[in-house]
Amino acid sequence: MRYLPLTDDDRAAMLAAVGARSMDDLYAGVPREAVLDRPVALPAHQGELQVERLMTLLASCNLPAGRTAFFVGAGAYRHHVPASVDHLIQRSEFLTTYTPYQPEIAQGTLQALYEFQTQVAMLTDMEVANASMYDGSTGMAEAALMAARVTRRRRIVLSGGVHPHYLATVRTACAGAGLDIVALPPAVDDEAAVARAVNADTAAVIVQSPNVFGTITDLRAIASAAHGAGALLVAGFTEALAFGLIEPAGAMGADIVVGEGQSIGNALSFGGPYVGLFATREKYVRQAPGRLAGETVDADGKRGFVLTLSTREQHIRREKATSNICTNSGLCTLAWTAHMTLLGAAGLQRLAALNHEAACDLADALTAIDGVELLTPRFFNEFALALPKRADAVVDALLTRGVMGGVPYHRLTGAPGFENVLLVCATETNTPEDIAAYAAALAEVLA
Amino acid sequence: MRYLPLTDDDRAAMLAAVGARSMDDLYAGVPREAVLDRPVALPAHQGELQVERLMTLLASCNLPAGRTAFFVGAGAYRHHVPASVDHLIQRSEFLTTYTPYQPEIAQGTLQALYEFQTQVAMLTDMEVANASMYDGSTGMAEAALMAARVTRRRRIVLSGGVHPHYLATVRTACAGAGLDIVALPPAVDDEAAVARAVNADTAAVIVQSPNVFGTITDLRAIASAAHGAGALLVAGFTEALAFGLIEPAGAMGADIVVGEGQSIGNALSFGGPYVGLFATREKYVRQAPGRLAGETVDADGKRGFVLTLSTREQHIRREKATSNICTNSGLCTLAWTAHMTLLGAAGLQRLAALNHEAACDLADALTAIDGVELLTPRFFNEFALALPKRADAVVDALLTRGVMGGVPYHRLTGAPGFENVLLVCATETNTPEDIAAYAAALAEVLA
Amino acid sequence: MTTTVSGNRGLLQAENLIFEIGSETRTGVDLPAPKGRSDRLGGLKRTAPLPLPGLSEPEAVRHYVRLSQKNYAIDLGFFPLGSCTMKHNPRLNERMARLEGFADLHPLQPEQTVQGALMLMEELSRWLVTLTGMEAVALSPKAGAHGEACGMLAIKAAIVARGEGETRKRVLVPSSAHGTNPATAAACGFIVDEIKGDADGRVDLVDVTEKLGPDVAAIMMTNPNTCGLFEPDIRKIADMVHAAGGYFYCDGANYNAIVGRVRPGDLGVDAMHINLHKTFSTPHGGGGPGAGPTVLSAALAPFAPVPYLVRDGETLRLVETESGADPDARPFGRMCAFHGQMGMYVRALTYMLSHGADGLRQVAEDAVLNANYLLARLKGHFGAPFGDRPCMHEVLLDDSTLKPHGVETVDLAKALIDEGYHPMTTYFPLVVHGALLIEPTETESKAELDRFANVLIALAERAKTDAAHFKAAPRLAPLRRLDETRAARQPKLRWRPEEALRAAAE
Amino acid sequence: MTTTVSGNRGLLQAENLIFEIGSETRTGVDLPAPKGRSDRLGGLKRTAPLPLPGLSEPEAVRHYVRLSQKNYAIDLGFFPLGSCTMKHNPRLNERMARLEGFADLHPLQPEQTVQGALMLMEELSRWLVTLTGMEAVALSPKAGAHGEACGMLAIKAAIVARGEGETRKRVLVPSSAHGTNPATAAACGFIVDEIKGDADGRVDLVDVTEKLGPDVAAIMMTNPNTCGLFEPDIRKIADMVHAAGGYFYCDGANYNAIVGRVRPGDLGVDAMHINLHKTFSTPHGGGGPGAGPTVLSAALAPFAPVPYLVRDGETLRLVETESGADPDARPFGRMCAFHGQMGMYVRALTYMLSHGADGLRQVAEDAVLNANYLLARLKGHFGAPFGDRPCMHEVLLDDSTLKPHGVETVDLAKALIDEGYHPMTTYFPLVVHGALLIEPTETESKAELDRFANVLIALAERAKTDAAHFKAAPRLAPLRRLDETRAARQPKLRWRPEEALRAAAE
Ligand SMILES: Cc1ncc(COP(=O)(O)O)c(C=O)c1O
Ligand SMILES: Cc1ncc(COP(=O)(O)O)c(C=O)c1O
Repeated sequence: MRYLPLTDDDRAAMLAAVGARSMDDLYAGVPREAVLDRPVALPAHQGELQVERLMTLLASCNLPAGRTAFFVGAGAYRHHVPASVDHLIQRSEFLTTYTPYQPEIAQGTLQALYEFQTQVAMLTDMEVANASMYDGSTGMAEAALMAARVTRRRRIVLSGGVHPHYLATVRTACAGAGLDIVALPPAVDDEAAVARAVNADTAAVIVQSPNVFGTITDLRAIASAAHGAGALLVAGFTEALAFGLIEPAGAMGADIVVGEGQSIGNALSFGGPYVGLFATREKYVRQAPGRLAGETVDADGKRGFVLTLSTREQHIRREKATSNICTNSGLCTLAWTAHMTLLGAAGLQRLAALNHEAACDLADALTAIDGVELLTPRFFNEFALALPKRADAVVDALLTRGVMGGVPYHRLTGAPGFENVLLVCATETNTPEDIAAYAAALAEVLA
Repeated sequence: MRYLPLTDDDRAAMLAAVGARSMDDLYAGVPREAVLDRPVALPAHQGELQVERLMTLLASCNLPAGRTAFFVGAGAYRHHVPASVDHLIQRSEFLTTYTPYQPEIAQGTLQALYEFQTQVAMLTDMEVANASMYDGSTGMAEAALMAARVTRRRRIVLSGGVHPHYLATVRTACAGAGLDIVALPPAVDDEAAVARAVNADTAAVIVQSPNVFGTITDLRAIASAAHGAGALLVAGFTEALAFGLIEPAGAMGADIVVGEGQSIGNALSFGGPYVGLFATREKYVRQAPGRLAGETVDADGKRGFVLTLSTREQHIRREKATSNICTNSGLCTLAWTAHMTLLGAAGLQRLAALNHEAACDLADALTAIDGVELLTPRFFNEFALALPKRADAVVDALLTRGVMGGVPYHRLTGAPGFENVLLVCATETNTPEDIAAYAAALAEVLA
Repeated sequence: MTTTVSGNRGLLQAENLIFEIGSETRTGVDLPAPKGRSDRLGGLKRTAPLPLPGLSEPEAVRHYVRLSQKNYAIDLGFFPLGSCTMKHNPRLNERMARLEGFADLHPLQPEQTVQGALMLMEELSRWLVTLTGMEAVALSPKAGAHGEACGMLAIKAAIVARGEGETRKRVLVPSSAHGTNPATAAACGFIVDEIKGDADGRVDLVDVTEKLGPDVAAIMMTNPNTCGLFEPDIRKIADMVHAAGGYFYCDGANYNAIVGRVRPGDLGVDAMHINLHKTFSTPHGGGGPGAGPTVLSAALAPFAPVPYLVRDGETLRLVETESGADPDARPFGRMCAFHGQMGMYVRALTYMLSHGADGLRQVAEDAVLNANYLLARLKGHFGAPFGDRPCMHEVLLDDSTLKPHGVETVDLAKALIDEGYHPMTTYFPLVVHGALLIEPTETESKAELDRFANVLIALAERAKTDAAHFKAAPRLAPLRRLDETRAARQPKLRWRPEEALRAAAE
Repeated sequence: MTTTVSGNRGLLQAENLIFEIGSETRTGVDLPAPKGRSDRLGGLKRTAPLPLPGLSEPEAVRHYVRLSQKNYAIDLGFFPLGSCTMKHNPRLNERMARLEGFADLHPLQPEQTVQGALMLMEELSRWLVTLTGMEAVALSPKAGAHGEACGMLAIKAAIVARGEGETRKRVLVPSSAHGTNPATAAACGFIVDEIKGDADGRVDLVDVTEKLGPDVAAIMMTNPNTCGLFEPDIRKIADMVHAAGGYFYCDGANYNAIVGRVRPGDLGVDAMHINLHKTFSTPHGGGGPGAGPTVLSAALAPFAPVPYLVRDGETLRLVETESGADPDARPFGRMCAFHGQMGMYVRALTYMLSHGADGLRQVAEDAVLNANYLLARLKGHFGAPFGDRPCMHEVLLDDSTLKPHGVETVDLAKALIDEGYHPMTTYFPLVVHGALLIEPTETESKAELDRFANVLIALAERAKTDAAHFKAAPRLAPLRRLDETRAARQPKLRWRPEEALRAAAE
């Protein structure tokens, strides 16, 4: 067995050294009746070639995004990631190491995390950021819990533009913790309603911008409503790249900015692993969840980095911890920070502009078709369309024409309503030909 | 431009520091009329995404071996290479370094080369091996030249079983150097003829085993004929893996063993880069071409490795060098040695046995078809068939049935004769279904 | 000591922050110029500064390669970090995860285009359920702690379904538990009640008995436990908890010690997370990502969260919303957007297929054998609180033989760094003072274990006469001991542009 | 100095030979058992011992990762090895070379299944021919030296075709030439006649004039030459050689200084190899593989070796045998089995497309600018034999300012190692005593150049008072200075099983 260095001779010698006759002696502590005397009923070990064949067969039963004209977003985005990013994150020293508990031999990871935190803070225009959450949705749940701790209140208000999966995730976590969720009805643009929903019991107002419909929102009014009521404004986002072009939440009064970072550096990978970005104000940092890298010096006075403020965390504070998170999205943060470093402000802005232009071109092309209505008033690279038919049927029909046309909003809720609404996204990976193909196919399908 | 760190500001500052007004000042030494005043007529720079698209398009115009039932050999072999091998050779420290001229900071490369040399010597059962040639064919040419130096003779005899491409390569190199080539006519098995062709002018007798027809040969008689005449026996091989199962040339009296190492650790890659293995007797080592890593100690007495015996080489000896080779197959040797280390004797023997069994099964299945005759008397994983039709037409017909059936021998020579001979190979990557598919398709094609 | 002008030391390269070496105008990507068409941003164009530095590709590659060489890693040497299971991460797994058919797949593509991905999830579920002898598995949790939450929320849902939501709020958690256990219980709205350990390093049966009652929702136990021991009374405890109307959550972080030899389902477990990044070899990546699929008993299976997988004849589909759930399913909610850590599923299944049922059993055995071998070699030289009987996959030592000489756990750890080893887990579990928790895993050779044991024994000897050596360690690492107190007292969690100005002014 | 028990020093891991850590029974692969059917080996089953050691995958990965960390590399730092063009190797190139459609392609597949590969070769040829302004290119040579042989054999064939095969045997090679040039000429059966350099580091025009004659087959010149200078009289020399009935071979190793700015075809060149692993960024891999496509003038193009590419309307085919050649082609033979270094073609074309015509020109300019910048910063501190005028892509210094203090080129090189740099090329070209040949390439930033210059200047200062520092260098590398004399006097070129027995006995 190729991953096991011990030979049978080794095993015999070691058993002898241990003073055991057989492995059964070492498992003596296990109740007899629970010990299996043979392998379970699953296939036996196989060589690389055989396993590779099997996995390749499974992979071939999927239709990869890149083999179609691809316009699916709704919280995960297909972007080009430079080849060097994947090369770097596969370096043994990054890939096969653990959380940097021994900082003297983990400066690589720690410095990269410190750089990541700074980049996230800069991108969102916030003061500080943590070393990542599992993904955008769990990060949003953590933000709700954090707001409740900061405000010592229990009411969480969510905009109707929040991604339904995010809403469900927040709802689940908050219900577990005993908070009250006030979810506004699904709406493309509900800025005023959100502001109105804030009251003196409110711990947090959660808005997403861009939201699931692609809508981008001026958060200033909501921020002042929230702050006026003593609540925190939690600003989510579905697509981190947007901040290369749109005003970041941090510049509009958000107290916590949280969202999905996948679109920078990370593959679609059918939904995970992704990376949750989490930024907040310095004054709240001791209530923040997750790891934090910080600067310090070594015994010789040289600059170095460590994990810090760990008295917030489960391994020190146990049931009083700010979160139960332990393992986070380590390697995805590395991919994120490496990609962001390759982009820099200049590259990021250009990339964001290309995305926006592709989406504008797509919106023009699709809304030129009879019966197609654009619902999203302001957007970055994604928007919602009202179609004259059920969106799921349209998506299936488009697929037979080589186009993956987007996500039926109704798929995300399963609840009645919005059956004709299609969420559509374009990125720098879409060519003008893709867009023309989509428009042609949609015209056909709707004809 | 993503690979260029200088910004326009940098360039201006540096020109100023240099005291030049523009780049033209720095190119002042170039004759005016030879300076291009604009870029040549080729496309301008492109982003990764665009380049990747183009290259992927080109790649998609090929039919990869693994998408067919694949039986092509004749000097390059499709084997499974463990995933860890490709990971390791992509490590920056191996990939992006040069020939180890500064041994204190190149021990990684040097130790790996020393291990490689030892493994090659063990595999071929020879005393020493060098740090690689470009490939098997150029290695064979170097062996001929070396034999001429050692014996101070000029006549080189080649068996008719030598791969025609190798023969052409040897002929070209030897003609350049003024040696005489005696190439025996193409023959599946010409042991006796080879022995007879040796005379007192002969510098080297060159045999391949396995040869291009897959034939393996007992070299002992040829060795004594050669040694009796004061000539060297150069034993080539097409498939290094064979030595996991067959008697190595070193154990049968060869003076130089040289051949293609691709099948261990290296992808098919349409013919290159590959890795030439080159082993010889200790007493001839100062006439050997190419780099040699050797053991020594550092100033503290610690074991270390260096490139050695470089007085044989072009950078020291210039026109008196044993060869003009400089860059060799560095990274391919690393892939080779890493794969061989993963195999070990146990894995190598088993892998070789699997190859041989697949080839035997294939021979049984194909020779059961009317009119198909097995030409190769003894073989490892490859053999020649005589077909009742032209082999090139058969290969084309098989292809339409999803089978890549082998190499028409005639393709390799272009000369009249052997038009119906097909070279066929099987490896551990062929399943019983592949073999059955081949037999069924061939029966159909010949029916 | 040789000093250098450059700040480098031979191969070890000094490397500044990207903010100090990059610039806002430099970039490592080439992108076509935007056309400059009118925007649809509704006036929300960014006005905030965007001081993100860029690097050309050569500079960026060098930056991260240099940083990487300041890390320790499994691929570099022995990494016996107890509880973390730092085993070899096969490269085949990485290659499979990058197959276009897995990596370039959007979670919300039409289901007919992702049947291979769903088959993979089905197959992974089959392996997990069969190996553990449980009823079902919720794949989506994103790490162990997330899996704990999944299990505890399933328990909560079951209790609420029984109408005991307001009365059963207490969760028993042993003092030896990993911090995530109490943290999870609290985050799920439970009250944590700590139970003691006995002198043998196990859960105190008497304490459990006394604390059980009608308000107990669950017990959270780790098995094998964090002292590296199998809980011998586990079946009895499970029965007692069940009899009292509670559920048994098992922390499966140490499942690697028993995989293929013991099925948690046979021990009365109701829920258990499986860290794919421990038992099933997916890489830790410097802190993640992990994956924490959670197996559930028949009692809890109906409450599994969405999404979950359903087979309709030849095709598979995901139930993604609570309203879409089957009539007999009562999902307690959703753990995260999308379907969990697909990239880790691919790696874990690749590993399972590679090892097979026979190999996984051997994995457990070799892990246990390696640990016992180290225990045998080390127990004469270090305190070994429970060293009088076999351990499972971990050896728990302490610093009791070192302390009299002024050397404690942290000092030994730092001295190990100089010796080229990653330290073991230190000061955990909390139930042992100055704990040294060593987990060798099955992917270490006997030679590597012997070398490590020799070093530890030599250090134990040296400690008797040379505490200063330990206090000053590490000396050979990229940095000396770091001032963690200062980091926490004056937190500096990011670089700020002012630093550049200050540096320039100086 | 801190000593360790393990032999490791912090992150730097001691690592024995595979023969010392592996065993013949261990393996890192899992293969199905052979069926045991009767063989067809005709009695030639191996009887010789096969003492090849195997390692499990974890041990093997660790072995090579540990070794790798003992290497310097471009990705780690500045690698100014003159003449070797250690520029950044883009990762996109690596990814493209691994596309299934390129990597999993057999050289002898039916031609209709490899049209993409042939198109790639055609496109690469178009770029090379257009950039150099030449008539044709022979792609197959496997490295620079192999390309030299290709060019010289084409020249030989052309001469033979003219019936002068027996009379034109002399080849003029400047004393500053790279060793491969005379070695190649000799290997091709020519007589090497060395021509002098002039005081300005260039080929001595007078000497060339004198040595030209009816027996001269060719001149082999490097341009820009190995002193880092453009040969100003190159066109004149070409014309003189042509007038004398000879051919002009240009060593293109330094083509990176002029790519996109000067076309060798405009200089009268008849043949020139192009090291794809220099100008076109394919990785050096610790010594190879390289690729040496050789461009040819109209006079030599008919003699290009097989295989060569022919387009028949929509399809491409390879002419693989001399008998298959077109009537107007007179291939001189074959350089190697198959079609050359396809893996390198993919990388090089990827690089060309990335940079484009504009970018390649910029590459040359930045390489030249970087070199001149270093020259400007360093010439006051080191001997700079030709430092009074601009250089091309390389700076040639010498140790004349160090020697009086007892420090020479090799000592400076070793001191640079401690400072974290790979030394420059030393003692080459031979025409300058104690040469220090620095090639920064275009992929270094100004900051990196400044840091390097600062270190060199500081070392030049230190040399004045502290020769001992240099003589004892390196101190911070994995090993101290190695005894190369001993290695050559008592060559030990392999490990032998006896060593294990001896070690065991001790
Ligand atoms: C015993 C135990 N429980 C739970 C966890 C938490 O798992 P994760 O880090 O995957 O969230 C760990 C991780 O170290 C652990 O060791
Ligand atoms: C000037 C010069 N010519 C020729 C060569 C030989 O090229 P290769 O190593 O690719 O065979 C080199 C390589 O360093 C060189 O620098």
